[in-house]
Parts: sequence; structure tokens; C-alpha cells
Amino acid sequence: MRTRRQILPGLLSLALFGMGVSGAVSDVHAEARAPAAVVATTGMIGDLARRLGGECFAVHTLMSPGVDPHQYRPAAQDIRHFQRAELVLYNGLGLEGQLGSVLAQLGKLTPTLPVAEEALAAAESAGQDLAITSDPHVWMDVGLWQGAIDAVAKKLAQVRPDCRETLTERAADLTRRFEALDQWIGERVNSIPESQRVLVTAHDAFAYYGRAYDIEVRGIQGISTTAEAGVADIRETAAVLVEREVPAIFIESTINPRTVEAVRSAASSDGHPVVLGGTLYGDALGEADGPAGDYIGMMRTNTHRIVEALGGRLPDDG
Amino acid sequence: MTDLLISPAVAIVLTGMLVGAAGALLGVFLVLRGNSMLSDAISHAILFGIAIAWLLTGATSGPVQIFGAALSGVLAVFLIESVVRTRRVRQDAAIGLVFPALFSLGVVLLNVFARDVHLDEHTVLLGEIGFVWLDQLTIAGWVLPRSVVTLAVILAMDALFITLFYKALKLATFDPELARTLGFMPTLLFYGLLSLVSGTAVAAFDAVGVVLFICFVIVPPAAAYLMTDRLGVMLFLAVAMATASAPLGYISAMALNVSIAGMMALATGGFLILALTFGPRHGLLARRARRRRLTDQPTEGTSSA
Amino acid sequence: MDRSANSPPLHEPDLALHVEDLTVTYGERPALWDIDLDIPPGVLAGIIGPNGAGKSTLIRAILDLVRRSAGHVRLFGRPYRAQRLRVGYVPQRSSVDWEFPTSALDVVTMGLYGELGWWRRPGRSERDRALRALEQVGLEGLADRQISELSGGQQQRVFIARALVQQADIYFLDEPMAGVDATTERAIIDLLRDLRDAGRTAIVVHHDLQTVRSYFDWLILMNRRVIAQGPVERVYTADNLRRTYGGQVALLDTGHDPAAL
Amino acid sequence: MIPLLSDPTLQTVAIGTALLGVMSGVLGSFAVLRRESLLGDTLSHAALPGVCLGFMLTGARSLTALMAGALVTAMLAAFAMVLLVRYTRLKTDAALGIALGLFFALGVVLLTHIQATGNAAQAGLDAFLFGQAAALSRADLLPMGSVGLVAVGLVVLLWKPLKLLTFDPEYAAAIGLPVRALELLITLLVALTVVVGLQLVGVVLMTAMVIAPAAAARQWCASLHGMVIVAALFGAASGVLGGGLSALTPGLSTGPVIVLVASVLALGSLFFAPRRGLVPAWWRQGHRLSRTSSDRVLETVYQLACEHGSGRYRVEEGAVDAYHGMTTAAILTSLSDRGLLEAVEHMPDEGRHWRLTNAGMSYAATRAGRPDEVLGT
Repeated sequence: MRTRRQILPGLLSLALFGMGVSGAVSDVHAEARAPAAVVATTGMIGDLARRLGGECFAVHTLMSPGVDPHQYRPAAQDIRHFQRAELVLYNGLGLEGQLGSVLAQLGKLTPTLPVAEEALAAAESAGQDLAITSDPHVWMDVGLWQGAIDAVAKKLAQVRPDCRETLTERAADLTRRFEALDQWIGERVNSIPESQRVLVTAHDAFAYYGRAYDIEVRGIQGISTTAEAGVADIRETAAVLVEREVPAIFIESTINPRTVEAVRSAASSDGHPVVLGGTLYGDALGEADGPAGDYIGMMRTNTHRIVEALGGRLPDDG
Repeated sequence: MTDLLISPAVAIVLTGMLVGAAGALLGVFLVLRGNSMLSDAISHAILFGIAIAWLLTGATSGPVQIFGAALSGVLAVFLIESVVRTRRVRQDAAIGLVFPALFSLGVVLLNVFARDVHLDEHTVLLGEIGFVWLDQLTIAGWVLPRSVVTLAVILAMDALFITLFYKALKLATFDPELARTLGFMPTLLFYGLLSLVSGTAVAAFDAVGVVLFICFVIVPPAAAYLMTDRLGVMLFLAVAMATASAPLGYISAMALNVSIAGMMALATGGFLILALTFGPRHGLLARRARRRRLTDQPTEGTSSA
Repeated sequence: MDRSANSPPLHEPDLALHVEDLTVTYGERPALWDIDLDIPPGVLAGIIGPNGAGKSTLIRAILDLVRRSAGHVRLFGRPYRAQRLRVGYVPQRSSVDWEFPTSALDVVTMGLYGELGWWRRPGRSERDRALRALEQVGLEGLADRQISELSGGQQQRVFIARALVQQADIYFLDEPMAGVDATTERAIIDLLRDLRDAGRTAIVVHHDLQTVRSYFDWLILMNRRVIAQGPVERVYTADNLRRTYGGQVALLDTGHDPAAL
Repeated sequence: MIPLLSDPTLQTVAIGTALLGVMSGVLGSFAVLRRESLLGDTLSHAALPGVCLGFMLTGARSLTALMAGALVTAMLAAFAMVLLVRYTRLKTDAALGIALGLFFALGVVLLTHIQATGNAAQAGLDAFLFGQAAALSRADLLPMGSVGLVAVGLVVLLWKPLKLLTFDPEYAAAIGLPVRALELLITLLVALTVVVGLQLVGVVLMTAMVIAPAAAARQWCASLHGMVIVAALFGAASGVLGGGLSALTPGLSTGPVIVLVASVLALGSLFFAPRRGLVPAWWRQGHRLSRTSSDRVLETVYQLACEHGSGRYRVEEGAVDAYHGMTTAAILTSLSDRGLLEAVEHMPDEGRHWRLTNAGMSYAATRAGRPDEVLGT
């Protein structure tokens, strides 16, 4: 007995097929000169593409500020952006989880580029010894991240050959600015007294930063945010703070601050007052209009807060 | 996008319909047996299977992980049944004892052994219907989304099991003791059903995520249960509502720019509310109408038990 | 449904039901102890005893629904496994969920599922046999009625029709008269009498002592062990009733019951 | 290293989880007995939409707003479940599943809506559902303590009506108790416990804390007040033990360890609880075995033979086991070694059978004080 209600959904699904199929077909014939659609998963990659691509490309970033890549759930329109994308830039090395391995396969249909893996490959070919290879947070080392500029620029040029000159020009300019940034961070972090140069955060996002700028890094819990800290993790981290007399500990923008607060109070109650050194931007950029709205801004803000809280010197030009 | 056989929109909706049909088909028997919460238990037990599969093989994704996850679903069901068999704990408490323990064991194992490896449910199971069309494979020259292929096979297996054992399942669900006296093996059937639920669950988690699967297994069968008194019609209605929820969910998700799986799940909720109010016999309106008729002619009332 | 030709040799084939040394334990205490029963064919037998006497357990042990610690059961000389299709079972009404989406006719057809085996679907002939069984219990008008809309008495008669449809030789009924109205009770007992007159055997767990003498021609009084069994007029005595219902019954004359620690 | 016991972090975690353990033990007992043990699971998932609404309304991640939102949607889910069970033929498990699935789906929808609007303050919003037990702070103890006091206080205050409601709702309604109000009160208290516990220990732990302590206590006590007290103790013990264990080595996340401790307690109770435990039953059997002399077993065989009127009566071993409530194989073999019994076949039974030898018969007869009576062969 098919009641009236059952026939209705059947009709609806037929209508949908028509709309879905036609939607995809009309986009392909869009005017070539319009900016090529590029999709970037993380804010850092989106910023890189935007700075290189300029008006030739329309870059859509999936993970908006404050969104933890491990907990990212796409909204419906994100799918449409993916459909229309002529290039997909993603981080790789497991940051996006299973989506990353799926995107790797997408390469057959649409050009994709694992930016973090490219950065590591560039560094390897330049003879750098890479201590860490499985950690996806490559953008934390400006020097390494810089390696990805040329790979991204080349990929963008393949999509829009007519923008090749502006791309190489912007790539060179960006490389210079990254080098300056890399240097600036190195000096600033170096100004922190050796003994208390310990960066404690909620999860291990800053390993590359520590290796590149010679600062010891400790995360309270493992790499993936779904792991949960134990009391021993809290006590052990607090003990390090007390032992090394580290003045500050940092919250991350995408992580629940409870574990950091627990370590801070554990260390303080043990006779060594520790201060919250402000919010660092680990896995995502800050507010678009805020100081950490773009990659360079993010790295400067992070460094600024780390150096200031840990007792380093910040010349006024900072 | 290059020449895809099926446009992403169709791939997403098709995957949703396949999961809906498979989930609802098995869900009818789970709801009638009073085991609907097993679907939630299986979804949490998966992490334990992932941890064990990684410890044994080091794989962070791929078929061995999928198999490990399905196996841990069946393990959870077996442990729940053994706890219930001691007759000291009821089934709902047994479910609530077993799956948190398995989940926690999984978390501790991952935390201790895989501390620096990127491994959790997200790395093994995609669990996002929005991206199913990205994952293609070619069969005999046809480029098809992998999830559509796997789910079509799973749906076929579920449908085959249900049609083949329809009589035995019906009797074993209604009156397990009589089934045993007539020579059927209700416990064996039950384990067969739940292994299929576990396998379907893992494939569904990979394609659409936990939430949508649990909704498809419980909500359409419950809605159908309120609309009919025939098992065959209940199966048909449950599958129909589940498959209809996929396109409805997709359209509303696109309109509101929210999670597609989430809206598909809410669409099944919409059907439930429809069934609740307009259900021919058990709906609220029908019930109120019958009560009004009773008060008009008090003598001729049918005593419904 | 193993109709294997090489079933075990006949043992007391002339008896409808032969039970020897049957013992069943729940946890640490025997629920049934050293039960010996011999029931001739063509009788309407009642099983009576206090609550916890193991009446239901006895039937379920005979039907292999409960594991036996000791002893064996023979129906017409063969174990239950080989006689499945000749046995009709009417469980307690409370053992199923009557909200299950099915009709009265459907439930009765389920009685034939054993005969049909795993694969064959019930066809026209099965439906007719089920309809005839419903007529026997006077419910042919309610064939398509959803079972939750039947009264207690009607549900009980559907269960009986489900056993009748098998045209079995021996029927086990677990408290069929519990919680049914007087008219249904009379209809059920008339049915059982027709079965007996047709040479079938019916074994009924019963609780209402007033009706024992008029309903049954064979009687078993038990309280975890058999106190007495035989024709009603011989065993339905004040002494047997006192020994059956007089509280805890010693399993053996050794005076103590070691299992009851 | 700071000595373990005086360590402030461990103290806070121990106190906090102990408090939570008491609350979930007390209320869990009612949930388990009312066959709504998975209420904790459903309400934990149903809190997500509330958390999102709380965030969307206040635009910031203020704790009170999120918890208030979580409580509201958890209660709505509980209310929907109760309505479904009362006004339709759906049973509790289906109603729980529906409430869980649909409310969690709504939560995911709202979450993606917030993510799409790119509001940076949303960081770690759904991490709210995956609490960090180890990250308990002193500031959390006060609200938890007060909520706990209110919940347990109400249960003590309304003890008799709640007890009657749990065991015999029909009778409670018959004598005029406001059954519906009481049912909603219990569900509200469980929801309160879940919401308070949720962001401290997370969804899965809350599900376990509502069930494991109560299920464990159920094996030790027959009375409700006994069960509730023991459940509270088990809950507190799981918290303290779990916290302590996870303080030993890094990497042991506190929440899951607490769940494992609670599960071990429950499993242990299943096996070792004196009255209902499986092991004490085996122990009683062993104890009985040591106290039961072989003469007693011989007497059983002899009595059975007398009852069956023939000395040659073959007794099945299973029957002797059943009578003595233990496995008597060893004793029977020792008796046959002494020539008092002999093993025999007794078709068509499957089990082994024993029969008195002549020597056995006379020995048993003299012991039974009837030396002259020799049974027919």
C-alpha cells in the first residue's frame, strides 16, 4: 500500500538527479580568463596560494580560522568548491587524515599537490638532513615551508600559463620575505636565556619550530588531538617547568585549554609561578583581520608571544 | 572536473541511498529484537579494532584496518551476549559495560604504543559523505566512486541474507523458543545478522560517518513500525524512507550549507515525525480519532490489548 | 528437521512420552530431580504442582530447550530431535512481544515453518491449512487482524491454532488457561478433548485445582520430583495433594538436601 | 619527583572524579534498574547541539552558556524519549537510539554551520564533548561538588517514592505517587550528572560511569540502599584508582583508565561477589566436595536404588552431581576402586552410569542401619 507520502520522495530524488548533473556540466565551459578556482585545505596553504596567485586565482580555504584539521567536517558548499576546483592544494603527511590519502588518488582527475611533502622533498634535495619526517606540521619551520613556494608556483603556472611571469616574480619576492622572517625568528628565539628556552603547548604541533629555531618543545599529549592526556603527562610537564624555571606556558587556538591550565596550576602550586603566555596559532590561522590573519602574521605573532613570555629581547622593530 | 561517469552530487546521494537501504533493512530486525543500541556499541568498538589491527600490521588504513574494525564489532556483540548469558546483567547494561571498555582499551593502546603516529578513527575511516566521489576506482572501464561499489555489494549481501532467511528471521525474532523447537537455530541467525550489521557499519562509517549510520539503522525502521502491521510492508517502508532521506538531506544541506550527512540523518527524523502524527493506526491523529469514535458509541469498542 | 533414517533404536515405542531419570539443574540446585514419566498415547494429561515445582522446566527439558544434567526422553520411542514434526508446542502467552508486526494468520502459518524447512516459502496450501486451524479455534474472522489487537483469550487460541496446524501427535501446552476468560477456557478444553478423542495426546501445565478432575483423565503431581502419576481418579487424592503442595519436598529420604547450602 | 600522594594535580583529579563517581553511581543505580542504562550514552550525545546553540547565542566559549545549552538539549532528548516510549509502541532501546541519533545529527549540523561561518572563537568546540579528566582544575571542584550535593540530596530526600517507582511503577501510580514527575526528576538528575561530567571526562566515560559502578554494586547487594551506597563507593574508587594509575607513567590517558578500572570492578563483581558471583559458586562446590565424604555419595546411590526398588539400578553420574551440587566423578571413581561401585553402560543415556556391587550394597545397607535388607537384584 504505497501511501501518497511514499510517491513524493521518489519524485524529489528524480528532480535532484537532473539538477546535480546539470550543475556540474555548466561550470566546465566557464570563460577561461576568469580566475582559476583553487581549493586549499589549511589556512596556511590558502595564504601561500593567495600570495602567489594574486588575481589569476580564486582561492577557497576549507578550514576556517580556529578549525582543528583533525576535527574538520565539510559543509555542503565545500563540496561544490572541490567540484569546481582546477587545483587542490593540501598538506599531506596525515594532517587531513583519510581525506589526505583520498586527495592523493584524486590526482588522476584533478591536479593536486601535497604542499608539506613537497616542502620536505625540496629540503631533502637541497641536502638538508631531516630529523622529523612523519610530523605534518611542516609550516612551523619557515625555512622548510619556503621550500614549497617554488613547487606551488610551478603547479599554479601549469593551471594558468598566462600568469607565469607574475607567479615567478611573486615567488621570488615571497622567498625573500620568508628568509627575512626565518632569520628574524631565529634571532629572537635565540635571545631567550638558554636554560628557560622551553616551549610547552597542549599538543606536539611545534616540533619543526623547535628544531629550526633551537628551542626545546614539549607537548602535553600526542600528535592527534583525539589522544587524551594522563595525570602523569600533566605532572611530568609541570616538573620540567619547575626544574627549568620556565616562566610561561602556551594555549593553542584550536585546542581546549584545559590541559594547559592544569599544567600551569600544577607547576604554580609547586612553588614555581608559571604564567599563561597567550594563545599560539598551531594548526590554523587567527582571525582574518587579526595579527595572525596570514602565515607571516601568524609566525610573527607566535614568536612575539613566545619570546616575550619566555624572557627574550624584542627590539622595537618587531 | 574531468569526465566523471557520475557527478559528485549523484555519487553522494547514491551513497546515502545505498547506506540507507542497507542500514534500514537490517535495522528493522534490530529494532524488533530490541537491539537498536547495538549499532551505537559497534560504532564505538571500532577504535579497539583499529588499535589492534595497527599493532599487528602497522597499517594505518586500508583493507586490513577495515577488516579489523568489522571484527571488533562482532567481538563487541559476542562479549555483550556472554555477559548477558551470565543472567546477572541485562542487555542494555551489558552493552554499556562492553563498548566503553573496548573504546577505552583502544584509546590507551593507541596512546601508549602509537603516541607519535597519526592514528585514530579519522585516519582509518574517511567518514565524510561529501568526499565519497573523490575516491574513484575503475571497474571494466567504468570510473565509479569506491564507496558506491562497496556499499552496493554490501546491500546485495544484506538483501540476499534477508530474503533467503526471511521466514527463519521472522520466527526467530518473534518467538525464538518455538524457532528452536522447529529446528531453526536462532542464536546462529542472530550472529549472522549482527556480523552483517558490523560489516555494513564499517563500510558505512568509511562512507558517511557514525551518526548517519546509527540514524539509518534505527529511525526509518521505527517510523515504519508506527505505520504498518505487516513485516514485509515495514521492511519496504523503512528502506523507502531511508533512501528518500538521502536526496532530501542533500538538497537541504546544500541550501543551508551544513553537513550533508547531518541533514540526511535529520531527514529520517522528519519521516519519523510524519509517521508519528499521520501514521494510519498508531499515529497520534489516528489514535485521537479512534478515541473520539469510542466516546461516541461506547458499546462497540474493540479492546486493543 | 533431520529425518535421518538411522535414528537411534526404538525405546518404549508404545508410550507417547517416556522420561527416565531426568534431572535438570539451575545454578547449584536441581530444578528437576530423577523424573520418571510414562504417558500412554490418547490421553489428556495435566501437570500440577506449586510455583517453582519445575512444571515449565519439565516441558522445556523434554523439547531440548533446556540442557539436561541426566536422564533421557523418548517420544513414541524416539528422541525429540527425530520427532520434531510430530510435536506441537504452545508456550506461555507472555513469552512473546505481541506488538510484533504480523497478523493472526501469519502466526498460525509459523507452525508450518518446521515442515517447510529453511528455504521454502509458505504457499497457498499452507495458508489454507492455517485458515482451517483458525476455524478450529473459532477465529477465522480475525485472520488478518494485527495480533496486538487481539484479546488475551484470542491470542491464546492463535497460539493453539499454531500447534494444531502441524497436525502433531503429541501437544505440550504451558499454562494455556492462564488469564483467559471463561468462554475461551471452555473452548480450549473442548479442543483438547476433541484431540484426545481423535487419539492424540495433550500434556497441559495447569494451575487451577478445582478444574483438574473434570478436565484431565491423566495427572502428574510434581514438586521438583514426581510425587504421583496416573489416571486422575487413582492419583488425585488428599494425601498426594498434601505431599505435593506441603512445602519443601526432600529429594531423597536421606533427610537432608546437601545442595541447599 | 613530587611524591605521588601529595601531588596537587592528582589530588584534584582524584577528588573531582570521586565526586563524579559518587553522583553517577547513585543515579546510575536507578538508570540501570529502570533498564535505561544507556541513558548516559544518549544524553551525552544529545548535549552536542546544546553546546553549539550555547556558543551561537553567546558568541563566545563561556563555560556556563555551553553547559546550560547542553543541559537543555539533554533534557529535551530525555523528554522526547519518554514521550516516544509512553505514546507509541516503540520500546526504550529504540527511543534511546532515536534521541541519540537525531540530536547528535543536529549537533553535527550546527557544528558545520559554525565552522562555515569561520568564527575563530569556536576552537575546540566539540572537544567540549571529549573531556580531559587529567585536566580537572580546582575551579571545577566547587560547581561539581554543589551539583553533586543537590543531586544526591534530592535522591536521599525522595528515597521512598523513588524506590517504589523503580520496583513497581504501577503500584506507585495506584497509591497516587506523581510517577511521571518522579520519572522526569530521575532523568533530569542523570542529565545534570552527565552534563557536569561530560566536559570533564567525555562521552564514553560518562556512559561507563553511569553503568559500571551500578552494575557492579548490583552483584553485591540485594537491597536498593545497599546497592546505591556500594555503587557510589565503586564510582569514587574507579575515579581515584584510575587517576592514580594514570599518574604512574605518561601516555596513560586518565579518562579511559578510569573506565577500564570501573569495567574491571564490574567484571570482578560478576565473578567474585559473594551471593551472585560465579567464583564463590565454584568455591562453594569445592567446599562441599571437601566436606562430602564418599560414604555420603554411596548413600545417595543406595537411596536411589532403594527408590527404584532394585539393587542393580543404574544411576547416571549427572544425577549424583545434581543432587550434591558439584562434580562427584572423583569420589565415584574412588568408590569403584574400593570395589563398592562399578561403571556400567546404560543405553540410550549418554552420561556415564554407576551401579552398586554386592559388597557396595551390603556396606551401604549396614551404614543405613538396615543390615538385613538386601535389595532384589
